[in-house]
Amino acid sequence: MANTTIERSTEGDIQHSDLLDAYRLMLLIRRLEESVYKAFHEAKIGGYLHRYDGMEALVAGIIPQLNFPGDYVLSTYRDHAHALAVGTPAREIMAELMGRATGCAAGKGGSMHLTDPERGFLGGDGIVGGPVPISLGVGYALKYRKQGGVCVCYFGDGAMNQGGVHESLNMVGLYKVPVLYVLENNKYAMGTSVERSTSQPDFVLKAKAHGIDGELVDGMDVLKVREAASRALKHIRETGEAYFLEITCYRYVGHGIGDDNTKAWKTYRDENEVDEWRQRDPIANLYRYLEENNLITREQSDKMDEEIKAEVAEAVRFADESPEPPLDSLYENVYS
Amino acid sequence: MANTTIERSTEGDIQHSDLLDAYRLMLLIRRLEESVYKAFHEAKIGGYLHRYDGMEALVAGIIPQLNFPGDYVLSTYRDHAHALAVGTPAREIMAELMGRATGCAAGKGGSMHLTDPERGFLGGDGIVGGPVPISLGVGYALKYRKQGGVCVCYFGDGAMNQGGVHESLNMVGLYKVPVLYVLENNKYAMGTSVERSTSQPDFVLKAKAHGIDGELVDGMDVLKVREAASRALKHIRETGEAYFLEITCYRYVGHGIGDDNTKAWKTYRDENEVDEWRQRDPIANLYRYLEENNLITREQSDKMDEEIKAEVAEAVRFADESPEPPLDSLYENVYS
Amino acid sequence: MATMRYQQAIRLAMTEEMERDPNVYILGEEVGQYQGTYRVTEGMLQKFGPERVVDTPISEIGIAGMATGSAMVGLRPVAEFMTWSFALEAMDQLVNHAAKITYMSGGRIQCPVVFRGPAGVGTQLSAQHSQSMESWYAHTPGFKVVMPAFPDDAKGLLKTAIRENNPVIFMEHAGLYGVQGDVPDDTEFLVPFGQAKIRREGTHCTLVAYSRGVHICLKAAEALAKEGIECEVVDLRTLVPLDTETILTSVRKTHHAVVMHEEWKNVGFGAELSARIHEGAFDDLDAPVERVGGADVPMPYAKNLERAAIPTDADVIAAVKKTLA
Amino acid sequence: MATMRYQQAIRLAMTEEMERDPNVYILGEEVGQYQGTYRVTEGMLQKFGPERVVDTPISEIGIAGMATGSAMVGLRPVAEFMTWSFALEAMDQLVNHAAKITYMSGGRIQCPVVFRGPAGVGTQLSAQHSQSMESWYAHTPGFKVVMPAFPDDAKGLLKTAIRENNPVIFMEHAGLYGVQGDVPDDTEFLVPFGQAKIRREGTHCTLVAYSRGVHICLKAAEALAKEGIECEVVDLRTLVPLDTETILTSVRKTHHAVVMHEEWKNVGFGAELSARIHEGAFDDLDAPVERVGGADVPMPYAKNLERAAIPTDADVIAAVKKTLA
Ligand SMILES: Cc1ncc(C[n+]2csc(CCOP(=O)(O)OP(=O)(O)O)c2C)c(N)n1
Ligand SMILES: Cc1ncc(C[n+]2csc(CCOP(=O)(O)OP(=O)(O)O)c2C)c(N)n1
Ligand SMILES: [Mg+2]
Ligand SMILES: [Mg+2]
Repeated sequence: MANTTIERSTEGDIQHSDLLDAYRLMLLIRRLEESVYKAFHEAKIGGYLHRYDGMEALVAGIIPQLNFPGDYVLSTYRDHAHALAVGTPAREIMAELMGRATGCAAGKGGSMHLTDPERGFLGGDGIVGGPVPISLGVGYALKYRKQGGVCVCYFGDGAMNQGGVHESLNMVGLYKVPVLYVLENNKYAMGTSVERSTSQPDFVLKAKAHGIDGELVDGMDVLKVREAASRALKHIRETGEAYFLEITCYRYVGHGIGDDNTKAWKTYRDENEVDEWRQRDPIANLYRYLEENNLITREQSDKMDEEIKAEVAEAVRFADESPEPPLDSLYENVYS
Repeated sequence: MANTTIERSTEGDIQHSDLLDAYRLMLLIRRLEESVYKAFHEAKIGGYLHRYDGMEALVAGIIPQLNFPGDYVLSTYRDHAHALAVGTPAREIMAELMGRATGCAAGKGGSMHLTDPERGFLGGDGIVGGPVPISLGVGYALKYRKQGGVCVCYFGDGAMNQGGVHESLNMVGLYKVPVLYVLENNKYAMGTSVERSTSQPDFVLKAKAHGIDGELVDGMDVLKVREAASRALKHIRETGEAYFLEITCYRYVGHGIGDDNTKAWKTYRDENEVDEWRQRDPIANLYRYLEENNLITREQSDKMDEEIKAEVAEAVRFADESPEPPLDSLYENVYS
Repeated sequence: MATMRYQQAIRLAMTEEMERDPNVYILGEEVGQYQGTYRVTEGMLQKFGPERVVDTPISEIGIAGMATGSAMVGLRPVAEFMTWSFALEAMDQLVNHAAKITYMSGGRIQCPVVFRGPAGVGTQLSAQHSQSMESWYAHTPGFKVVMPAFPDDAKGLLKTAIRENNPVIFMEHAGLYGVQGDVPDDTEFLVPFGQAKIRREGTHCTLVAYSRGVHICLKAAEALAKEGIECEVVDLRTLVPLDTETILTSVRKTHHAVVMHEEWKNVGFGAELSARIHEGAFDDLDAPVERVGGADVPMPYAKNLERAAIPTDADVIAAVKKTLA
Repeated sequence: MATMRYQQAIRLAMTEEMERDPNVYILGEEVGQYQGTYRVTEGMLQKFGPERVVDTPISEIGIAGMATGSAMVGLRPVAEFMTWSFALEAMDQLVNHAAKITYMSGGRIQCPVVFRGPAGVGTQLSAQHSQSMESWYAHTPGFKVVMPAFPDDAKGLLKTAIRENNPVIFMEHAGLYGVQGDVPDDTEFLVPFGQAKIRREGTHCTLVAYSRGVHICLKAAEALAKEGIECEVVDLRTLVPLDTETILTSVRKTHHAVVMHEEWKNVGFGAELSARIHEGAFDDLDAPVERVGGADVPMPYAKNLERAAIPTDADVIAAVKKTLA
């Protein structure tokens, strides 16, 4: 890949509290996903389920820098982390995953369609590449309204092979609309590696071919993500033009709950590879940094973790006790 | 545009007879289009109609270098020239345009769907971008069969904004299949200039972003086209890999018969622009070259032109006298 | 009241709504500088400027996504497909996004978008450009489907569509653009969805149609009247919501029905109409409902074949006579 | 004869045809190295190598075009859509290319391609992944549409599909992949298109279904038999060509019919069945044909809502009782 990653800056405008918040958010994401996994295997959750473990920095390094209301986020079916980051309570997420009336999409969306428009989250999307054409529209609306605001659109490396993504990037470049693209390059689309799905794996070049500038970022380091995003967002807010971040990361778990075991993995990746990436864990990484800089102690971290676990457990309890959607809601919301 | 055009070589392996053949073919294309225009206005032809006037070199510089059977050609709705170049008799083309049973698609296809598979022409296509996914399949079949052969796929500058084109180019790059892409960059898609439809107008870079190498060629000079295509075809036949030619040219007439007058033109281009390009006419260009090199005289050219006009007139007569398709053929060919 | 063409009525509806509501904008291929492929949007770029009249590349997925995404955050886009045939490129954005976002979000996101453009058959455009597929859209929950037959409805229904908080499939017929009619000047002239209109009263047979089919049925009805057969012609105007009651009321009176459309007959919208009429008025029917539809073939180019593929007033007359026989 | 699952029968059909004819190859997302999303193609990459078992990027337009283009020059591709929902991305290549090329070329180009994959509803996959749209494909001239209900048919119909010189839409049901059945070993075991199969004889009411609907109807028929109501269950197997005669023959005997499918009811394939039965057996019917179909809503995620949206044997039983009342 032709692009070089940015160097870690010496702090700059990142506040200590931001770093602690990012740490807390990443931990919350991890714990929620773990508990979601458990709930699935207790048959409390159905359908498809895609976890974000290992990719937390892509959300924690970016979404907290946004302003709601005003900015917007779009994501894929791998969307629990994005909802948490905009501030959707864990219990509304868990209730949605369990198909309850109290879920953030009233039980109608499920894991792939978490939604929280009041908090700027326009939803997950079960269609690979699907959010990108939508981001063009959201960005266009922001430009049209002339009240500022940025749309951050997440999508996967596999999605870059969808035609609609290319149509939309070209139009985004043409109309100059304020979208930050975050390509979650976790190396695989289900069981297909980037090398086996694209003939030219420099995704930033693909964006540039559509007139959108961008760069490659190391997504195992939330500070790097944060810094790149900060610059990108500043650029977008100042110029109104889109920017493209290809962020490398790794999904520790299977693509979805269906291949969440090493047997399925073996068809496409080596367990050593997973272990190697786990060595670079973004949460552990940030912990080390915080400790080195005397911003956190093991005890504080453990305490935070306990609080988070309690929050997640309470979310499960809340969802468990919530009612199913009323049957007559079946025919509601087909139309507004 | 970052790419430079190739220099005209000093002859090389181009035979004099090839040049005369190219001249004859370009003249035939021009005369056929003129007569098609006339026939349309006599209400002998219906539907949409897209002429190739000014773009003749893109066909005459490439298709005569192919081998049939073995190689294949795919084109857009602007396809009369391509059919002529593979050797479809003018009368079968004219009969198709007039919706006759003797047409090359039995009267069912019309102008946008000329077809001559026995001669390697797999047809025009009414859908912008449509031939490109098909070319991936044709190329794949050639690779699969391991008997050589190249597929030449023509498409327009406007088509480069279709998602399916990008999906297919990526796959062509990935599987390494023998396709020569010819981007007919005639500056406009209907009334939309390249500048207004793409955010980044270097089409070769777009191909490269999908791992396909390519170059920019001056399409007003058939010798340059021929030379670039010759090298590209050699490369494809040797390596099995695709190549991309962006060929600049200009459509003298309206997009289709619907805007074939200067009133419609004025919404998107200046008459001077048309005149300027006409100064660089590929047929006149080649004539000058042939004359300078003592390969043709004005008399010979005039005589050739008379023969061609007679051929085209005979095609019109043939079509005129041909029967309409039998009514019970309506339900034939829905299935093989 | 002013006399104008169907095509002008559509332009008027868009113009009025854009003047009324700054959130309304239009987008599509050649809608601006080129003045519209069928001149529907003529003059609108000059009037409203390039931010509200957006020329797009030939990127139907992008167009559909741009419209849908901007509607999700409160704009009211009217997206033109140069013809509905090209909407095939955008089917995922239309069906899996625009039509479903409100439901998937538990009602938290609205999607007030209109997709419009010409459909229809009849000028030798051959297979890839001659089709309408209204039955596909009507099959998909989440869409409202509108197919006006006359200029006044074109205006009033499009204005209603633009004010709708749901995605609307607004299918025009290229063959009707030149049809003249009286159109109310009233900027609040709105035609409600889900109300069919009796275009002609009659007692012997009910003809159910929409879009150009209404004109064909009216022509057939006139010819039949000369033979003493009085047909009632129901113009559906909207396929979703469907005014089943008006159809059934008519059939209960006439005891015979012919349903008619230009799209392919097999699994076309006429099948739904036939099923509903049989379900709702079985005991009132003296004969099964007859269906008239397009030939189940890709549209041929040759003039004689194309003519044979498209249903005509003669086909409607034959169907009426068959059901009355 | 061997007992195997529906999913294995599909694999067997592809394997046999690939062994028989070197022009047959398969392509799709995750069909090779990953061994198939639903394990339908398990082991095939190892057996036939990467040129004949082609893993593709997530590019449905590319997949459809690759299959169509290679079929136009004589290969016999079997393209898998990971689910039929994703075929929405490829609708232009499917409908405006694969289905029409033979006609547009005046019969000069054949297009022997099979598009296959799972469709269907029922495991909380929510709105974007739970739908089948067989009515769309059946509406489009040029396609043959196949929807097997049992393992033996899955094998025999897929083999016929692969030998067909026309594009075939072969829709499997993810909910049937585990269904066991006896499947002939014969490598020449071909099930012809256009021949429905009576799965159960009966005299009181005809049930017409396909795919998983057949199982639901059989279950309903058994329950009804306990009450003395004998239903005849017609398994269509192919929607295009449609065996109207077998349906009508049955209805002429039973005088009652219920048609059933899982796709949305409105403008679904059941409408066509209803229309045809009324048209062909109006005088034999004692009551109008009843339709049972999916709720006309995007599929909800919550288990209870999803259950309510999908037609069941109870719905079929209620419809039978209604038509017999
Ligand atoms: C259009 C479409 N095709 C196929 C699928 C099935 N599918 C769901 S996720 C996925 C892999 C996507 O990979 P990537 O974009 O890299 O995102 P990741 O899952 O790695 O986050 C596939 C093939 C789909 N949902 N949509
Ligand atoms: C998918 C699709 N969208 C729109 C059209 C209508 N259309 C036909 S030709 C054309 C312009 C194409 O321009 P270009 O690709 O540059 O080719 P050119 O006509 O200049 O040869 C358009 C918009 C179409 N046929 N297909
Ligand atoms: Mg990925
Ligand atoms: Mg062009």
